[in-house]
Amino acid sequence: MSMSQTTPRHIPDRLRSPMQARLMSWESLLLAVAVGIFILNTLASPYFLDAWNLSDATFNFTEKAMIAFAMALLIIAGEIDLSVASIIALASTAMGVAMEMGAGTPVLVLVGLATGMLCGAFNGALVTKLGLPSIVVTIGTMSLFRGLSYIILGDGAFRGYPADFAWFGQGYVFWVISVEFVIFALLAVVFGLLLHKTSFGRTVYAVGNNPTGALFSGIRVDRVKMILFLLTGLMSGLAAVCLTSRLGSTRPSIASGMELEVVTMVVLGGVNILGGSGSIPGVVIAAFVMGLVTFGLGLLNVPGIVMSIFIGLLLIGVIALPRLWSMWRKKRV
Amino acid sequence: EDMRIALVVKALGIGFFEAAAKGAEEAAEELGGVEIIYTGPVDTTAEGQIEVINSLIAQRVDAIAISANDTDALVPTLKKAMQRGITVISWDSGVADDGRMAHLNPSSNALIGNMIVKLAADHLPDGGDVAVLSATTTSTNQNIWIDEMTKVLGNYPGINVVSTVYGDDLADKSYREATGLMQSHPDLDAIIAPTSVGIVAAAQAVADAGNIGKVNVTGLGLPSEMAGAIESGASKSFAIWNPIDLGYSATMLAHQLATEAATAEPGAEIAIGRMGTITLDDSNAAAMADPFVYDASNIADFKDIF
Amino acid sequence: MTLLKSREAILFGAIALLVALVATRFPGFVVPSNLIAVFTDTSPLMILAIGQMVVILTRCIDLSVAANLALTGMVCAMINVAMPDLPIFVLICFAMVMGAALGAINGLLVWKLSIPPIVVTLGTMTIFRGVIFLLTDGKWINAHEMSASFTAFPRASLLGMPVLGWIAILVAIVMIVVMARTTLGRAIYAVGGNPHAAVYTGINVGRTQFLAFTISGMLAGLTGYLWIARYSVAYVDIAGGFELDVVAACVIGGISIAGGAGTVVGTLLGALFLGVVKNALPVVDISPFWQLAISGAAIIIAVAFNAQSGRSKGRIILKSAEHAQ
Amino acid sequence: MRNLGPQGADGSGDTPPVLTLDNITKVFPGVKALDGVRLDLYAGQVTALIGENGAGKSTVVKTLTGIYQPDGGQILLGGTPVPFATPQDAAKAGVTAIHQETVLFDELSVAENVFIGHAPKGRFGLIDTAAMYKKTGEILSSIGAKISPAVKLKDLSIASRHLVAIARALSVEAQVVIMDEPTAALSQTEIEELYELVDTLKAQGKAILFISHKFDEIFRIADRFTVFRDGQLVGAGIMNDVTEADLVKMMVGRSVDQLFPKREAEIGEDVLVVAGYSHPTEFEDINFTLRRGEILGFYGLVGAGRSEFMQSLIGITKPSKGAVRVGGDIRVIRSPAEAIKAGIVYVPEDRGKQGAILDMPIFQNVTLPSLHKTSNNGFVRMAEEFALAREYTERLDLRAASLDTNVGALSGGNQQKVVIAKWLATKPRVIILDEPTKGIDIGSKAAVHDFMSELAAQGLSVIMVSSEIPEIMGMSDRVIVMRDGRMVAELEGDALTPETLVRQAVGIRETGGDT
Ligand SMILES: Nc1ncnc2c1ncn2[C@@H]1O[C@H](COP(=O)(O)OP(=O)(O)OP(=O)(O)O)[C@@H](O)[C@H]1O
Ligand SMILES: Nc1ncnc2c1ncn2[C@@H]1O[C@H](COP(=O)(O)OP(=O)(O)OP(=O)(O)O)[C@@H](O)[C@H]1O
Ligand SMILES: [Mg+2]
Ligand SMILES: [Mg+2]
Repeated sequence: MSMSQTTPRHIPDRLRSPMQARLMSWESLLLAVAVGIFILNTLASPYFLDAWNLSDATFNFTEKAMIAFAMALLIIAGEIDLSVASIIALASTAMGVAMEMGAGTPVLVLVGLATGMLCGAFNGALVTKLGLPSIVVTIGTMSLFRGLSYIILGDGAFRGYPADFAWFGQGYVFWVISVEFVIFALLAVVFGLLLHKTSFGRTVYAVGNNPTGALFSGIRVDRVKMILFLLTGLMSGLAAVCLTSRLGSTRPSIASGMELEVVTMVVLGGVNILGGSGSIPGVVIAAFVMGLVTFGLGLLNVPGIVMSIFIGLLLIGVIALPRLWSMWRKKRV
Repeated sequence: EDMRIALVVKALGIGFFEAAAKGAEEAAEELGGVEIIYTGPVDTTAEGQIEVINSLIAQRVDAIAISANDTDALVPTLKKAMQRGITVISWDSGVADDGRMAHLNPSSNALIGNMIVKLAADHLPDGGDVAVLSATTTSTNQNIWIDEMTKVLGNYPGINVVSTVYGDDLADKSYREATGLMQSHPDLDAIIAPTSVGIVAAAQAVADAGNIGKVNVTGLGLPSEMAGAIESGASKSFAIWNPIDLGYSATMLAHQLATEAATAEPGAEIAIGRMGTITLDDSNAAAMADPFVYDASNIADFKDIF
Repeated sequence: MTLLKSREAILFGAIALLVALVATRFPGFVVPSNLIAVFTDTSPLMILAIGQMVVILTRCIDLSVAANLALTGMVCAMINVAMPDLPIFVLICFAMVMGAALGAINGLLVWKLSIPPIVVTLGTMTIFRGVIFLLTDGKWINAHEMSASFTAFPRASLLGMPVLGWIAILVAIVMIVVMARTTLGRAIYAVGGNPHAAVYTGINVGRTQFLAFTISGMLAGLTGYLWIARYSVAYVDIAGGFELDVVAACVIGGISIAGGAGTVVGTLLGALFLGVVKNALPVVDISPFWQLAISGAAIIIAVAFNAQSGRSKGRIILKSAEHAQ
Repeated sequence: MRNLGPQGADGSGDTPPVLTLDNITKVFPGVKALDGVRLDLYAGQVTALIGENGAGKSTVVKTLTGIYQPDGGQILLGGTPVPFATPQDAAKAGVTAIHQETVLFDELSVAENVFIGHAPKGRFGLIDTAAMYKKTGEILSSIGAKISPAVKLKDLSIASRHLVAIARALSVEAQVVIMDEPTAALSQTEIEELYELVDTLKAQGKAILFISHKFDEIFRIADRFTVFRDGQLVGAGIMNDVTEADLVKMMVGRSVDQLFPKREAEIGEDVLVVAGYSHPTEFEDINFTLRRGEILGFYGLVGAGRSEFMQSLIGITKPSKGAVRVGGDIRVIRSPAEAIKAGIVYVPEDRGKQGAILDMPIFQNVTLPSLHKTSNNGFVRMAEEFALAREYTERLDLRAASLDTNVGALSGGNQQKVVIAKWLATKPRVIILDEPTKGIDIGSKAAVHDFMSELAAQGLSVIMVSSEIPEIMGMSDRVIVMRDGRMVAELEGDALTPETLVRQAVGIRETGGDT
């Protein structure tokens, strides 16, 4: 009866090759959407296929995407941070304060990043140490961080950032390739490697899929979450540097409403809002899709709110269509 | 090919700007060969305007005439537009000097500042307490007007500004702030709201609090939106320049500069069609005309126009 | 049970303390007429928060309430402009039906396609607002275009309080009864508390969530009319961002975001707390720039407090531990 | 073996059954939980459903209550086929059940739990709360439970929860009452009250299906029996016609010692010493020593606190008092990561929630606690992962299509193998197995047992938590019995008998205890 006497069977590593799996994925669906939008844009406006114009269009998504990468990891791990736009406001304000005290560009950047990290640490501590749900915590800190910015700045503004500070948001590295775009591309690679190739990335998935299971498997779940909150804060700080540099000034209302666009980008990128699955390539494509949609419609002078209808429909449609399709097929069988 | 002039407003859907767009169309017709692109973000944010400007640059429009949501944040983008050969002017709400070639004030700021306090003082011969309900804390023109108003307060003895609050150009917040003003200052005699959203909300709050006749709401508003308040007596009078004229003038100015019929430099005298001529000051800014006062006697003539 | 009661008592105490503090700086705040005004001003938030509570209890979230409010309100205003003589009562019924229909769209997507609620309502939030723009081309509808009866209804005074306030009280009473005394109310708690067990007891989880969204939508629609009529103006951006205030009111009121726990009274107190903060700041001499930070801090403190008092110490296995309860 | 056949109605064929399951089949991915079974229930009689873990008993209950839809066969009520599409259909037809898992609502009061779904209605169709509380009080006192109807469920112990579940089943006007292991967590007096209640229900003419693993209980109250093995019907008949030995034979279908291939292992030095472990609400004063090569059994009723204690041993919860010594060093273990470092690993009882990450592939599950071994500078090396996963899963004879398959797609037994493989891959000193064979098929069970002995023989120390007496008796060198969060006995050698185990677990004194 005892089974271990029989010779063990061989279990193959994989049934489908990784290539095959990729072809069937969300990313390819989204890529098709992106290509479709690209073609439509080209047909709709003679101004679309222009290197400088396309370069300008990237500003529609680069800052949001920087945060979206970190947010993707956070959401995969089963948490969320709605305070990112407010972190930008506070980090930008902190940079303004530093600028008034005579800080040069390197110090300004450090201040921006450090403020972002601090905000992330605050969110992370509330979530991991007090065990509070992150959606609620960050709705609170969303008001708190921006509120602090209002307290500091009131109805004033910081302007007069040093000339070389403008490089981050207005500089070009090579021809039409902007500094922001290069930062975006580098981060895409770094986050892609982090999530998909490292053991940390693996634990992120485990935590999101089953936090209890991950804890029982010896993963320091709280530490993983804390790191992700810090990372999201850091990326918001970086976005603050870029945005402040691009605007050349700071007001407390800076980046308002951006959190929802970041979350939309992440979800559109195929990240499961309930945690456990998603990929960085997906988010990268989603960033392009959103950038292309808004820019393409902008060229036709379509009002922003009508664009957001498209984004909203895309968000629901891209998730709903495959489900409707499989329901319809099941009914036919 | 037509010359394309983009009229960028603070946000779409605001009556004041809709009227300005009408004026712009009027100018285009008069000029001939001019196409107006009327556009703007949905909410009054600088980021929204930047995206709009970027797509205008991409379309290589000939001129951009903007009423800005933020003096400073738009400067880099507008500079980029000028580098790409686009004529940029601001109107109504300005941007910092290096972000535009010229700026068209609806009226002189000093005049407006004086006007809003005068409107209140005219009905307070013995002086009294007034409060200011502004738009957002960052609205450029409101802040300037309030500054100008403060400068001339000395000319109105007995008028006492007790508080300045911000309704963020949101109806509910403005309403709440106005209500708060009446509570915290029981002796309040007038609310000055130099913003078209705020003045309507304040009038509503005064009416709801049963303070008609006791608290006078005044400031800057549109006849179409304020008709009810004048009728009920919540507002005795208010002022505004003609937004149609403003849109018309901005378009004319942009056209003059874009066709290089005029150059933007201090002291330049530029013809703006039926509105006559304006003169640019040291910062390349000019004023269009004096604000016009509306009250029960004339409101009916204007409420269907803008 | 006792714990929950005391939680609400503590929140009530916090509000009382807040009012008292404000009174020390501005005595006029505590005169009855002003307290009534504050209550009335908070009414829209209370009505929406009750709807949101129902949704959160079933482990969902509705981010589209403010957009629903704006869309329904705008359509009401347009109807009023087109048909000034339509009785207000009919208009109110229409607003509730339309709001419920919009809520039902959310509910259907959650129920039939199992799309996560946050994604669904994030999407419909932008879509609803966009539709307003398409309907109106971004134009405003102003006070003088609305009929007198349209704008007068919510502010008409009844026994010293505007109708708006009475409607909030009515909604609260109805919902207290619904939650405590109807099968649907029990099902809503059950679905959020333990969806697995709810299936065992014959409750259709998806359908219950659908109904929750419909209720939330209906209340948002009702608030839509009230809001537009009260402020006498309708435009795309009305009540922009208000959904977060609504969620915050629920959270402060002790509604567990994980579903299944919370009461109508708690929600009302949560909304009232925010309402008092909002109304007090303009009258006491605190810079308006502090308001955002204060409400943020209030949310965090309230959540931390609720979590601390609600935390169980683990399973009760030792006999001594059960009796110690 | 004597097979009484499906009709099994010898002697009482005169009264037709109230409810019949006819040729019911239910398939889950990878398992045929029910394979053409038949079950008859008669008015005024108690039918015992017997079978090993995983035989399909609970599946029958869920089919009967409309939670599962059968893949084949039909349910006959009074001779006519009835489709139970939803739990409400079943309730309307008069079928009520006490489920094995307590399916109740923490945030609701006892009365609301009892009456959820069928609360008494008063005026305007509103729930009549007063009547609801009153009726709940009556039902609770009829089963001798001293629980207030107003208290929230989350403040009750597991035993009290079971009583609430029983009250819930009784609150429905039913002609068929199903009880799935209702006594598993009850004290002796509560069990006696339940027996009386069953007698009353019988007298009222209700048909009762009673599921239990305790033979004394079955012989005490059942009139008929039905035996399942591996999802198939192997026998049915009247209690008076059979002996305990007959039933066991039917149930197991083979002699028991094959299932428990305990090998002799050399018991060595102390590996783990636990002293004075306590927790405010869960357990108190646990002391024992575990030696090299030993299998230490932990026995107790469900809810005795064994799992909670084990979890605090690996740092999931924090004990309020106590210390551990592992391999000579006194250690404070604050997290599972530290436990793994100390060489203590835990195979949890709740496989889906705590054991495996169901939506991740097998190989990633296996390497999760040993990621540092298969990665380089933080980057994982897939080839090494597959190698490590293959080594351990093949040793356990895992059946899976590929190592890339998600664990959720495997059968229960194979999932358990993945979880065990995962922990063996960390090369532990002490392995704690919590209900290691719960819900897995008989073949895998033997494999797990065999493997356990082999581990012990190789010098690993094993702690095995189990609620099955044969497993405890067959596998352990020594047994600790827990009751209500306390360690009540440590049994070894001749003192280790099934009777002592049960007595200690339910709390009857040696002499004159069993009333
Ligand atoms: N939802 C499910 N999905 C997959 N397999 C299942 C499911 N429910 C039960 N099974 C499998 O069906 C078989 C029968 O399970 P069931 O719960 O009916 O056993 P049981 O006789 O009640 O056992 P126990 O005595 O342990 O309660 C088991 O192999 C089990 O793993
Ligand atoms: N005090 C309790 N409160 C709530 N649920 C409980 C409690 N005790 C046990 N349960 C539930 O009862 C079921 C069985 O309990 P479980 O086997 O985990 O108990 P245990 O304390 O680990 O006891 P043991 O392992 O000794 O059987 C599980 O579904 C568990 O969630
Ligand atoms: Mg079972
Ligand atoms: Mg256990």
